[in-house]
Amino acid sequence: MKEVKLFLGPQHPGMHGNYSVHMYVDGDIINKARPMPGMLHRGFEKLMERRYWMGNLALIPRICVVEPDPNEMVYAMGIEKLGKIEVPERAHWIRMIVLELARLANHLMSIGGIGAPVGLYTASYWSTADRDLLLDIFEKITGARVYHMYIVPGGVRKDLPEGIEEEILKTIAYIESRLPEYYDLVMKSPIFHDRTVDNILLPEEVVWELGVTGIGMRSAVNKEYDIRKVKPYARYDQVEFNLPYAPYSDAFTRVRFKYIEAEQSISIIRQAIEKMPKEGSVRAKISTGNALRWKVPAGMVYSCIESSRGEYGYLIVSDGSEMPYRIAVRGASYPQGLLGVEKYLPGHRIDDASLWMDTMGVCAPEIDR
Amino acid sequence: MFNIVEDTQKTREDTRKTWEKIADYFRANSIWMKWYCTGCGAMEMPPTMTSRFDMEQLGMGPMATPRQADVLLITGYLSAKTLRRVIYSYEQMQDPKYVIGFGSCTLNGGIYFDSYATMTRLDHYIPVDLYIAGCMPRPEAIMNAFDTLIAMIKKGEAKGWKHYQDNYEWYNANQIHSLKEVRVKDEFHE
Amino acid sequence: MSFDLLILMMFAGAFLAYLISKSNSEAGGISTVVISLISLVLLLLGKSQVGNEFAILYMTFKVTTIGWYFSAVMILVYSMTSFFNSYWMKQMLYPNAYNFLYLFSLAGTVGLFFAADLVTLFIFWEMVVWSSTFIVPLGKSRRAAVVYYTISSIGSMATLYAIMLLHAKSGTFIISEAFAWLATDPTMATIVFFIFILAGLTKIGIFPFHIWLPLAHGSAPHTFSPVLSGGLVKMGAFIAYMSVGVLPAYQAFSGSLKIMGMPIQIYLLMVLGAISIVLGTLMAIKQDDAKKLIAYSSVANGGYILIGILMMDQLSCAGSLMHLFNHAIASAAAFLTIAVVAHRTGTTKISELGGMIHRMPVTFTVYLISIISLAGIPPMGGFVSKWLIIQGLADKGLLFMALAAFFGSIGSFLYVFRPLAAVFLGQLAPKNYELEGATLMMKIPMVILSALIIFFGVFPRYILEVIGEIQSSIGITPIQLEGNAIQAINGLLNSYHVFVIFGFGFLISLAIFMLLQKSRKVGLMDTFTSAEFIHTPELYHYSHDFYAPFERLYKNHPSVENFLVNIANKFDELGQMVNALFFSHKPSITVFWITVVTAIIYLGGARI
Amino acid sequence: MNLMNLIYAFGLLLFAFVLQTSITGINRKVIARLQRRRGPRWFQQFIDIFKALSKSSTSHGWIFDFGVVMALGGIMATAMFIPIGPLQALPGLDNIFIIAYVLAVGMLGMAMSASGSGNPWASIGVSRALTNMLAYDIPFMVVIFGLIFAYDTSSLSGFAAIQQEGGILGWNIIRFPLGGLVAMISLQGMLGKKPFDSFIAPAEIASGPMVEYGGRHLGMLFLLHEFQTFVEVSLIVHIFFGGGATVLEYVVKYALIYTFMNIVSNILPRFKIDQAVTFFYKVPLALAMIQSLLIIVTGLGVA
Amino acid sequence: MNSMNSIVDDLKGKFDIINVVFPDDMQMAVDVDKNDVHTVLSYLKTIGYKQLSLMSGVDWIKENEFEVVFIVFNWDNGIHILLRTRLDRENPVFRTITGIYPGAQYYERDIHEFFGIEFEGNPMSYKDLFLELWDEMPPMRKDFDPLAYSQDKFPERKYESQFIPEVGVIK
Repeated sequence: MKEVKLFLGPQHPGMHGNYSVHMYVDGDIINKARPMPGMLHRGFEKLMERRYWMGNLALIPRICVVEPDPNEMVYAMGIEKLGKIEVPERAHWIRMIVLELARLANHLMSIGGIGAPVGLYTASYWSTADRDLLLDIFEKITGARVYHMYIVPGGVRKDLPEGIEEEILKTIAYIESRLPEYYDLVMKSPIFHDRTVDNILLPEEVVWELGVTGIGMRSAVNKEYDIRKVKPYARYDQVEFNLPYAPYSDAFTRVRFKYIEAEQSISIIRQAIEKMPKEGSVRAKISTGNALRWKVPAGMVYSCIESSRGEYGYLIVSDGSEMPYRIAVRGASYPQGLLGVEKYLPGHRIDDASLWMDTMGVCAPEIDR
Repeated sequence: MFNIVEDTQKTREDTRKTWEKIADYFRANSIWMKWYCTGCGAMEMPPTMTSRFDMEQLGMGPMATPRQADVLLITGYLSAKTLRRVIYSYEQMQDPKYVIGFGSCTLNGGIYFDSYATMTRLDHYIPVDLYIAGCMPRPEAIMNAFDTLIAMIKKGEAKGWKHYQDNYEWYNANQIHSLKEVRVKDEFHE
Repeated sequence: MSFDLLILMMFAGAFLAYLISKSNSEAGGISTVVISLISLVLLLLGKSQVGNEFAILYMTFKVTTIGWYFSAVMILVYSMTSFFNSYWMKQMLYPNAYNFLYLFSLAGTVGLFFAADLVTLFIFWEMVVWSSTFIVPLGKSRRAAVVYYTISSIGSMATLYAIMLLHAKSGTFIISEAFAWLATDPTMATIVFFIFILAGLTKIGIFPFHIWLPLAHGSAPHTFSPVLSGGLVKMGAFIAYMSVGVLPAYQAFSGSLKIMGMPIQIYLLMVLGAISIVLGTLMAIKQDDAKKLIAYSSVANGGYILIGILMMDQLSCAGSLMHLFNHAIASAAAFLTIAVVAHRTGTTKISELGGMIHRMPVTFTVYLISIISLAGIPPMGGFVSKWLIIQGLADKGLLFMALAAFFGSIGSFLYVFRPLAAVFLGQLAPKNYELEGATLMMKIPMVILSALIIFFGVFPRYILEVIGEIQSSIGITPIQLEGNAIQAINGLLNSYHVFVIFGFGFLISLAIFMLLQKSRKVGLMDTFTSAEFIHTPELYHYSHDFYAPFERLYKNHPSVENFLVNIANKFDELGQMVNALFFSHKPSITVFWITVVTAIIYLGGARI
Repeated sequence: MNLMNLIYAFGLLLFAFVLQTSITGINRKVIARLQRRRGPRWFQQFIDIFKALSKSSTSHGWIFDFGVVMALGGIMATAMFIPIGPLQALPGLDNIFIIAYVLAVGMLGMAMSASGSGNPWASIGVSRALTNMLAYDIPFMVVIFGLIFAYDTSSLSGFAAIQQEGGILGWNIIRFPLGGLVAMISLQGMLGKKPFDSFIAPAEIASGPMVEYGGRHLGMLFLLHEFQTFVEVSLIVHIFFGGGATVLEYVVKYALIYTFMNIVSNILPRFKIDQAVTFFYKVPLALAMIQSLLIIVTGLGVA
Repeated sequence: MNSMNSIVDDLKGKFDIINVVFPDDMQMAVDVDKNDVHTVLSYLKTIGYKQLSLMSGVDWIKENEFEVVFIVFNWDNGIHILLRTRLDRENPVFRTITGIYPGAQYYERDIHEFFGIEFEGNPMSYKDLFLELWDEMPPMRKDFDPLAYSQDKFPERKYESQFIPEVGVIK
């Protein structure tokens, strides 16, 4: 037979998450690839219709375990738009800090995670341990390491604890000092160059064809296309940050952008801690009576934010009852994870398949929902 | 004459038991895991594996394929689609093999108790030696569980794999009931 | 029986086989077995006749050790392969002709090896060339026969020219006298040496004459490929040996420029040998046809043999002569196993096969043993001979040859492993579940050959003693043997001890294996598939483009084939241009050219 | 050679196993420190091997079993040829070429067994492993060729003896620094450590040849790997670092070299297989040719 | 808001728009007939709405209708347009938009799987994607009860009696 059919995932060490790609390989070139999602399908959209608006707060972060906070944020934003709820000023800033911390944690994870497909495990060991310091901060702020359920409609669940600002500053300073070390270890390695430079390209027309967003898009179209810039939410319009963009997107560029974005996140957190109102309410009163029985006005709204992988959005439909009528989730990696794999993974080598999945930012749970 | 045969059998049985005990010491102190990242629990595995919690100090390490592994970590909810593959993987592992179920989802369905896609009870389909409660279990809990598993293996209590062999019909009937076919043969997606 | 009768008997046998095949082709196939086996026995028993001289008609012969040695190799390969003949009779267009030519070419080679004068040599050479030329097209392709004949005739013409030249200068046809005369005339010696060895190069398939090997081996009948590769190619080695050893090349070239202590004439040829090793290895790695793959490996091994013979010293020459035997039986065995596979499945394409071990375990084992020898891994014969060649090179410090030798020997792991992994191991395609293995008749020669491979790997002295005699006969120090140990300048090789240690290690390992818990047998499809289920079993075997990343590195290399094809195309174009210019459909153009030519002749005829 | 030799060889084999396995265990600890963690106990590697041997296993046919046995047998036979410092069980058989080629028996057995499992990942891994071998062995062999020409010996103990005459300055790594460098790079390839470990890359081909092994097969593979490492590192110790006048000296050199290789391996990503081939044929092969030509033509560095 | 109004005017001038609402200041929802969807989408794509952010369905069981929502986004002015159309619930057939937005390929497959809406011209959309061996009605329909399905298929743990007593639970 000219071809051999190989399975990348669901239980392959090269695949992050429970996701499968069937590859038809000739020699070492992938001729045909078929994504096989659904291993993580839990029927979220259905479950959300069966829970109260407030009850869903426990459910939504679990859609994407890698970066749960954007889920909370889009959900809260959507309800605030439907219910025309004004969020207190301080809550906006706290949300921004939490979101950027989450982005930083996620970038750290993938900065180290790039070590797995290229075999540089030391990077993963270091960065995952450093990321844990951020989780400690989350634990202090929200009481949980991963699923925070912190950003709620109308603000945040509770105010920041005493003295957390200093701790955040200390931790991000430490992480900032570690970033160059990772950069030296990973990005300056000539072997890493050999593997990633001019490899796994993402041309601009592919970006538009698939609908790729986030780092992939910015590195290909040479524009600062970021929801935080294009339609700022929270208080992103009041902090200064510059996102990297480039006209040529190869694996190396996309990994490098993660470093720059991590630095930008650190800078945003610093500015936010400096600029945020030091006190004030953090949660608007949204209902009278039983919060669980709270009804959201009827309507349909699409709310979206920039997650670390791109545009993350919810289409929220309410019929005015105690439960959502329909919520549809736009996972940020849906385009590249399905159609991208089918159309643009072929032509690459099996050596690069894992790297492809990694640098394109394919995240299984948000595709499967 | 008859007695001698019986005696030899008895000594053989004794030797086998002694060997098993020695082997159990090795098995307890070197647990290779196949970390099937089925769900959320997978997120707390990297911290457990890496520098901060460093589970290699317990003699544990990740392995690439189920054939090489001793313990199968089911790190969270299982959709029907994944469950088929988990059973397949479990059957490919070599005896003695252990299973740890992570989080409430494997225990009783957790937050997905009413989902049409996920199963609610893992020990219905494969034998589970240990559950870790919580959503999701923290690295400390995971390390704690590994400690417990080690103790269980040393005492010879982790016999789930034997249970599976002995009660295969029961497990298989449950699998068939929930999944219709365990080993899917059609090409669904192409 | 004296050898003149042997040769005559073999010719008679050829005609007998023809007659038997006329009535029953399969019986004819079996008759080739009988006749070649009888010849083999007679030859082996006649070792004592070395030194005898005899004549048939005007042709003179002399029984030499080297001739006996080569004849033994040749008849061994022929007789072993002949067991397969009867299975292919149905597929042949002319089975009786095949049987006839098969034995005829065998008789021709034996005559060639014993020839005492150059004319006899040439006559028998032509007999072999012609008979094999007619066998090759009985397989798949006629083009292969054309290429084979063209390259062979280059050799033939060169030989003829050298013989005539030599006769004109020295006035004799007797080999020993003519060559001895050459030692006095270095210029003449160089010319004759090059022309004469050209025939050898074409036959061994040394670069740039290697192109016929894969074509002819790949498309000859499956039963003839082992003979071509294991036997007929060795005729070239014989000629090379004649040109370097019998023609005292080192003596004649003692005054010429030296590179690393080697005369430049010899060094140049060694470079060709080195190129052949590298080229053969690289090409073999990328072949998809198992037969072509082994054919290219013959090119590479031909390079080793040539380098060793050219060294003409104690170690390398012995290594080379031994390698010739090892390669002959190993590659014959490998070809035979492929023939079995081809007989059962009808294809030799590696990418169409797989998992044959589950249907033909004996064939697999034979292939395994033969490739261990081909790749030069102990304890098989190939290791001893390659070791000797490399020791010789190390002694002289011939770095570039050694580089090629290392490349060839490690590269050979790659190419011999490919059919092993993709044809015999791996997944058995569903359509082959009910396949049958080799028949008893096929197993006999394969088992004998593998037994020989192992035997001479463990006890190389039995063959090296003969080689020692050959070396003494041309006046170089014979290889030193101490019991089973081979004493080289840089070290000692006791392959019997290596074998014992290996066996000891194997026993320990086996003991560990047996003491532990018994394994559970599982099906081939029950493998790690990343937990996915296999839907298409026929797609679950990795065989095509086995070394794809490596092959890609030299995908766009220059090749002799392309060069020749280009030249042919250019000639074709030239012809077409002439055709278009002078013989156009329009008469006016023809008239024009006639006018021009006439005018030129008229105007300038006197000066031209 | 008699029975005593074999028993002696078996004793050395056991010593080699304990030595290499302990050093592997200690190295796991060293690497753990490099990665800022505590790491396993130093004897973890023993536990791992015995554990694997104690488990049940599955077999994909006789060649799957036979290949493993042949591989381990071949490698153990190779290990018996290796002198440990002054201890040598089989004098006269420590010829480099014999060792290099008997080592290939193990490789072949392993490759055969892996392909015999019928798993395409394994076949891809094997194809990469063989390509890798073609890459690292040529420069190494060229250097060795030069050294053999220089010293007229190809036995390991012979090399060690010659170097020990000159003290530290007599070591070949000092006399032939280019060749030593090439040999160290090749050793990295032989050991299958990063950056030359694409044949077992878990993220690409799910640990390649090892993919189907479990239980005793895997345990024997681990044993094999320990012996193989022992043979390969020993080659370098003997040829370039003067072997060992005493066992202790030998063990120290051995441990240091192995640890050094391991640390290097843990701060590098891995090459793709064709990049590895290109690399070996560009830099180390050129250096090796220069070194050997220097030896053969000028005799530079030869005592 | 100005730019949004101009877009609305533009659309209204060119197409038969049923209704326009503004859920948010950078967002508008446009209802069109199902036959107009393709022309409107093509037009939107030419004026800069190059990205299909999301395509999804809503089951309006009371009206006995499916609603298909196309969310397109213009990165240059940051406006999301929610283009909505209604289909008959009994015979939910729609024409594929993969010719306009190739990225819709898998969204259509997704919707087909979860709602049972058929997309003509997209043969791939008829195949399963997330679910395997699914034997019920498309699960996102409002009349599908996941709890009942789950209880039928996946027996729940009964806490009174443990089947396997030796299972330990870490609290």
